Amino acid sequence: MSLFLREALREFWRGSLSKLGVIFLSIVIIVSFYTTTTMPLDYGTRFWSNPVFWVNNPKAAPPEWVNTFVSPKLLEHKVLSTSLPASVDAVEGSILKRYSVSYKLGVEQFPQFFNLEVSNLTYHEAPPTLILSILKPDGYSIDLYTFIVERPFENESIPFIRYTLEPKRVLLSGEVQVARALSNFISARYGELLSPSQIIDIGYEQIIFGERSALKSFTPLKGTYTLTLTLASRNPNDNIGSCRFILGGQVYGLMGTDLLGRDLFSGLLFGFPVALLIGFATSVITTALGAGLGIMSGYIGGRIDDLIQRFSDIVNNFPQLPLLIFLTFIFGGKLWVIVLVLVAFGWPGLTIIVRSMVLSVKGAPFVESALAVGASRLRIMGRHIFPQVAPFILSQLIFYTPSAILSEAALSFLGLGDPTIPTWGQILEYGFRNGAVYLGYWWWILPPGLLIIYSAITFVFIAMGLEPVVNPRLRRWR
Amino acid sequence: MPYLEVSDLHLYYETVRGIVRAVDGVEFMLEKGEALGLVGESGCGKSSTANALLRLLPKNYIEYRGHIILGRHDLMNLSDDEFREQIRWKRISMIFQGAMNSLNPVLRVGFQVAEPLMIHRNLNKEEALRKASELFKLVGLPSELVDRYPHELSGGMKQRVVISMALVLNPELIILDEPTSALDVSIQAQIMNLLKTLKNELGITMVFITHDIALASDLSDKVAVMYAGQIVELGFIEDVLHKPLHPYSQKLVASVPLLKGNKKPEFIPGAPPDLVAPPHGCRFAPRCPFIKEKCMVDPPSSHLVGGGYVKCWLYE
Amino acid sequence: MESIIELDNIRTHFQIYKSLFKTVTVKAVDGVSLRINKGETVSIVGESGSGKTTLGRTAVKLVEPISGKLIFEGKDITHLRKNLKSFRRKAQIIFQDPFMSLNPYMTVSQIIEEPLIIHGVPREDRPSIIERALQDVRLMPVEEFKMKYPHMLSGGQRQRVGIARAIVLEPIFLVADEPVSMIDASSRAEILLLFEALQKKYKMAVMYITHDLATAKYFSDYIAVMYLGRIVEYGPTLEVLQNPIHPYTRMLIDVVPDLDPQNRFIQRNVIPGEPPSPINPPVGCGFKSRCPLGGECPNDAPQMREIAEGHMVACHRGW
Amino acid sequence: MGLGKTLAVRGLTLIAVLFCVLLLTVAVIGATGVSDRILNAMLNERLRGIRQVLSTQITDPDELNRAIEAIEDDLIHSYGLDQPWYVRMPSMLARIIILDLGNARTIQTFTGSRLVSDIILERLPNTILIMITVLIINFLVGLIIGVKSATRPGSLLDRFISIYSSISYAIPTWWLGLLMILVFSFYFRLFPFGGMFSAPPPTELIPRLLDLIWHAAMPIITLVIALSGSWIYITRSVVITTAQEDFVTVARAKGLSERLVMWRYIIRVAAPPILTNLMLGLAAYLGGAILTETVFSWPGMGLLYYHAIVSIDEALILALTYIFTLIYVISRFLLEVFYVILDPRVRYG
Repeated sequence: MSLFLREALREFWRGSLSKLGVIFLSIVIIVSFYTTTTMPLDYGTRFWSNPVFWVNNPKAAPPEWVNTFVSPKLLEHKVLSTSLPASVDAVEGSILKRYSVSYKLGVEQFPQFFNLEVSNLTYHEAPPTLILSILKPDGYSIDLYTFIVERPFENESIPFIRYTLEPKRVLLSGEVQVARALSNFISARYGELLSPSQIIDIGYEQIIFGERSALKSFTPLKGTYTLTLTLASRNPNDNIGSCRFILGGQVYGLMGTDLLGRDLFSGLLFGFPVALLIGFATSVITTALGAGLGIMSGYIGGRIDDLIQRFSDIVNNFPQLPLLIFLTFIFGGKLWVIVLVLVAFGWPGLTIIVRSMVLSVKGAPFVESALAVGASRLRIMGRHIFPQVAPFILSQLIFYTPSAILSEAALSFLGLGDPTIPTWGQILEYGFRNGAVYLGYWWWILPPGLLIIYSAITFVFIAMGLEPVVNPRLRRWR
Repeated sequence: MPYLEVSDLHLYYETVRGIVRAVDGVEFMLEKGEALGLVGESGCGKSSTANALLRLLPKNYIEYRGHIILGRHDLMNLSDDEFREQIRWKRISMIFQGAMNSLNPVLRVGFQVAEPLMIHRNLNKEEALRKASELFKLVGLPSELVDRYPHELSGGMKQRVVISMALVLNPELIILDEPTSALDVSIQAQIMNLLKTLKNELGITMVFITHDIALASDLSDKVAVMYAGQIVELGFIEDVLHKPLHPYSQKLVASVPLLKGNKKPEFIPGAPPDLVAPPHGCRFAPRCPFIKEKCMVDPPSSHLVGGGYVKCWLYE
Repeated sequence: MESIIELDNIRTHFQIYKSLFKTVTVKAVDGVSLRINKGETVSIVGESGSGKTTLGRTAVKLVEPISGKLIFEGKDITHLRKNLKSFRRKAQIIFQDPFMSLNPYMTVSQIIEEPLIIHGVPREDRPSIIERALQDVRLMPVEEFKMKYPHMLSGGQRQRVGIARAIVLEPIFLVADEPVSMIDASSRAEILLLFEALQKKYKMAVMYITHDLATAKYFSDYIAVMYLGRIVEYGPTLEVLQNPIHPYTRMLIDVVPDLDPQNRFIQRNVIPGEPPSPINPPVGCGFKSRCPLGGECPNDAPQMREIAEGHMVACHRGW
Repeated sequence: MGLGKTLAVRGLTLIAVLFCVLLLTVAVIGATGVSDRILNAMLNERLRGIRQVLSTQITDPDELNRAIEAIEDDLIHSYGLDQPWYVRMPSMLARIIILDLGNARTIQTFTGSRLVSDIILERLPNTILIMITVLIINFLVGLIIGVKSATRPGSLLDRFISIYSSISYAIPTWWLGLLMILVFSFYFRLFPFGGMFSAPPPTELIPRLLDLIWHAAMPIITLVIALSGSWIYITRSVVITTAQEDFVTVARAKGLSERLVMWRYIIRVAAPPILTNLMLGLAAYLGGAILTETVFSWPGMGLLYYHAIVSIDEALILALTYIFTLIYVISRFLLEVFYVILDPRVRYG
């Protein structure tokens, strides 16, 4: 047997497709392993489907590397953070701690949005005030936003700590206060009076990061901006744990973002173990069930055979996709439901083939001669029949894997996927439903599809490599 | 001048293991109306010789040469299209091994018999089918069977259909490639009787290929014993059966179990050589009881004896 | 002589599913009585469809007869289900197809070892027994053949492995089901001679199933001619061949070509037509419709009658 | 005999399939309580209608309520809502078969009907149009290219076909559709993004037809590309296997031209197994059609399915599952008929 196995492996390894398949599979496994160890298992519910988590990301932004190909260059997404004050001043009994970062605008583009996040703020006496201001490259400065930290609760003990679990998040692009500040700035700078609604029309970012070129039109002002968050308080021990300035870009990360600003790279990464799980779980259960029933049906025969045969014949003639849709719809798109439904329709094909193989082997003279020698049923099954069908079953196991992956993707694409787990199919569904193809968001459409193909073709290649091992007629023995 | 003269016929083809020299310098001649029995073990190149005569070459062939002179013309000089249009079935037809596989399962047998008439003689379908049903009678089949499909006929009937198909254009030469090996003994005898009748009444020249030399004697005037791609002995049936010259022919004759008579059959120890790398000298040398030093080195040339020849160093 | 196996009026029928609602009965063996003594070979001669293979399988209990008795070494084993092992050890079968009768996933030594494992031969004794079996069938050098897989062997070599497996337990009864029909004519004699030597060595009772009267002549003591599930003629080999009574036997003898250059000038005496189907055999004598003797026969099935010492024939008219 | 009987047996098997699917769906919606929801929705609709009618006749609100309650009890009984689901099964089966499943939740026909049966009957021809076109194109493409590559095994075309077929097995049809839209509609502006006609649709016959073809082109091309790979490959292998049969050699020996040998002795004999594979692939065609319609907003049953899922319309999904099974079973049967005609051997079985 071991000699046989060695020969079979050599035969398998001879094909170039099998080598490619093995390399592809190793990559899938390594990435899946990396993903499951570095990403939380509840990534789907905790992060992926939680819009707040993605609020600082640009929406529907292509990947950063497109800048290699386009001109003019697109603005990159920037997250600037600091936790130490740049300067500390005492003015009229107040302590002013200034936390500042500098932001260099290098391209002719405006940032898409401007967010501020403050976390772990500690104070000891009166609630401090936070002031956000910006110093433009042309020397002008604007105080954009001011707010006072929530006062202590009853019975709260010193020190009072705020924004620990969730940071204080200010989406500046939506704040009316900012409009007022900008209106003031424009009248001071250009001597023009604009109402807050006119400011909103022009866009905050245009005014903050731009220069006026016409009455209501601004062009980007390149150069270095200094963003400062000032903590004004009574107590010198008051401080901010960290503050982050988010300047929304037009490109993001390795794979870009979707309409909710989700980082597609992380979603795509998480899809690897899921695809592997669905593919393997489905194909292993399906092959075990299908082959088991087939062997039983072929070997035991009689009424059980009749029953299994009729049943598998009927189920085999079911139109798969409509029933898959129906059942996942009724039972709800949970991962295990999808797997079970795929199993329910996948087994009969294998049962029918394995049964006929067992039947033909069962009548083969070498089985008859084992019978004539007095071999027990168990021995005949294990030693004579099973080895004949085992390679075929293995190759079917591998061949069924891509079809399970593809079926899950199709169900997900129809909106029947498991909402708690991001999969490539679901990413595509969300993209399709939000018009990604009509808007040309290629980075949202191509990578998930290519990954589905990649994972499926991995197994197709391996299955094709196994073909000469399984099918003795293709074997080149001598 | 013999009617059919084959000389220096070669057919090599390429496999993963190397070049198979299936037909390696075959030569024989035949008078009109004679039958030649081509006898040998399986894998000795009998069927390849038959296919080479009709230019039915495998896709992976790499060498096909020699002379096939039928009547006066060397068929090797014809182009593929000329050969197809002038020779195939019109002058040389063939009965293949295994009648069950020789018939197209989705066409009625009568049509398959009549088809060459429609193609080579431009007969219309009715006339051709009428001719086919006449032929059915000739080979001992009820003529209403023309409307049947192959799977509705028994093995013996199919073999008769195949024979009638070979006769349809009145060919001068019929090649029979183990025409009865898949049949039961009684059906085999029926078919052999039929072939004898056809040979005597129609005067067709035949090349009869079989592994059974006793069966060959049922039809052949001459026998050619083939071994490892070559004919090692050719002679009249009387001579070969009674006084085989080549040691291989002697063994082959001795291996036949006889129903009448009382000699125990013998066998030839060892196995025939691999046609990818046949022995250098005489190809039978490794199994030959009379082996001499010379046999291992030089291939024996044809030595003319009686009406034929033998390739053996014993007769130099 | 000591009788090894006796078949008494054995009938083996099969049900074949034609369609969902229709089954037909194939009367493969339909009333056969036969006895094989120690050290004797009985040839079962017949054409395809005569039931000879089924008879062989029935004799080694690979199929169950629907009626009749199977007596092995004096004991009725017709309905023996359990304790078959001791019978299996003593009765073996060799199959026609040398390519399908060996498990392609086992080496030669594993194939021959299997019967030893099943019948509890101690592990340490097995190598020498395997070696002896391989020597018996002349697969030498033994060490080289032991490790080979069936696909590495020629047809003749495979058949010898099959024989080695069958004789490794030293059976007293052996069924050889057309053991040489798929082997080249020139090596047939080799296998059959080997077979004969082994039979003598182990004093086996052999049922040699064949369609070839010529080999039957050399390798058997008795011949039984089967037609449509029944034995129509039985007797000592030479007696049957020299003095055939049944018209079917006569035809079988007539159609075998001998090495005679005059063959091509004579028409063989062959009965036209083909045997009827065993699904719906004719009533009475199965040969009635083709019989060259013609005339009227009674409608009942002809019984076996002894017409000479040990020579039986089932024919209403035959002599 | 033969022909009719063989077909009757096959037909019975397929009817059994249809019946089993129906039984399965009914049992599932019954056991999960979905059928209660569907029937209740139908009931409430009927009651609303009745209330409107009655309120014009009966003015006293108490009397009205009493009358309606009586009718409601009647209806509950007639819908079988007072009984467990397995007792209702036969009537539910009957409802599905005649598509009497009340109104769809949000979808309606172009004429405004919201009846499930009206909606489905309006969409059905559009789906069948796509499916049959693709089936025919693929059949021809598979035959022509498959045969061509089979005549030259190992050639460039042949190697391309085997790679193409393994890749096309791994490409989701619907994703290919998205890709096509992205490339040919968004970037090159060659084809419409979707739909069946331009808005407003041309009124004259010829422009209307051309408009239809323009719109149908991309879904059809997508399906052909996605499904033809394995199909060509199978055709190729069947043709290669058949070409090795002895009767092909016999045909050559008979002096037939290569062309005749190919058509009469290879393709004609290979046709039944090729057709068998077409039958086996039918489910893939149906599935492909469902998804492709969704991608290309082709107003057929597939798109309807998608909308029904998105708007969580149980009755419509149930009806569509049934109709898709029906389409599958009918097309399967038609192929069986072809098969029996093509292969004389199965006529006697």
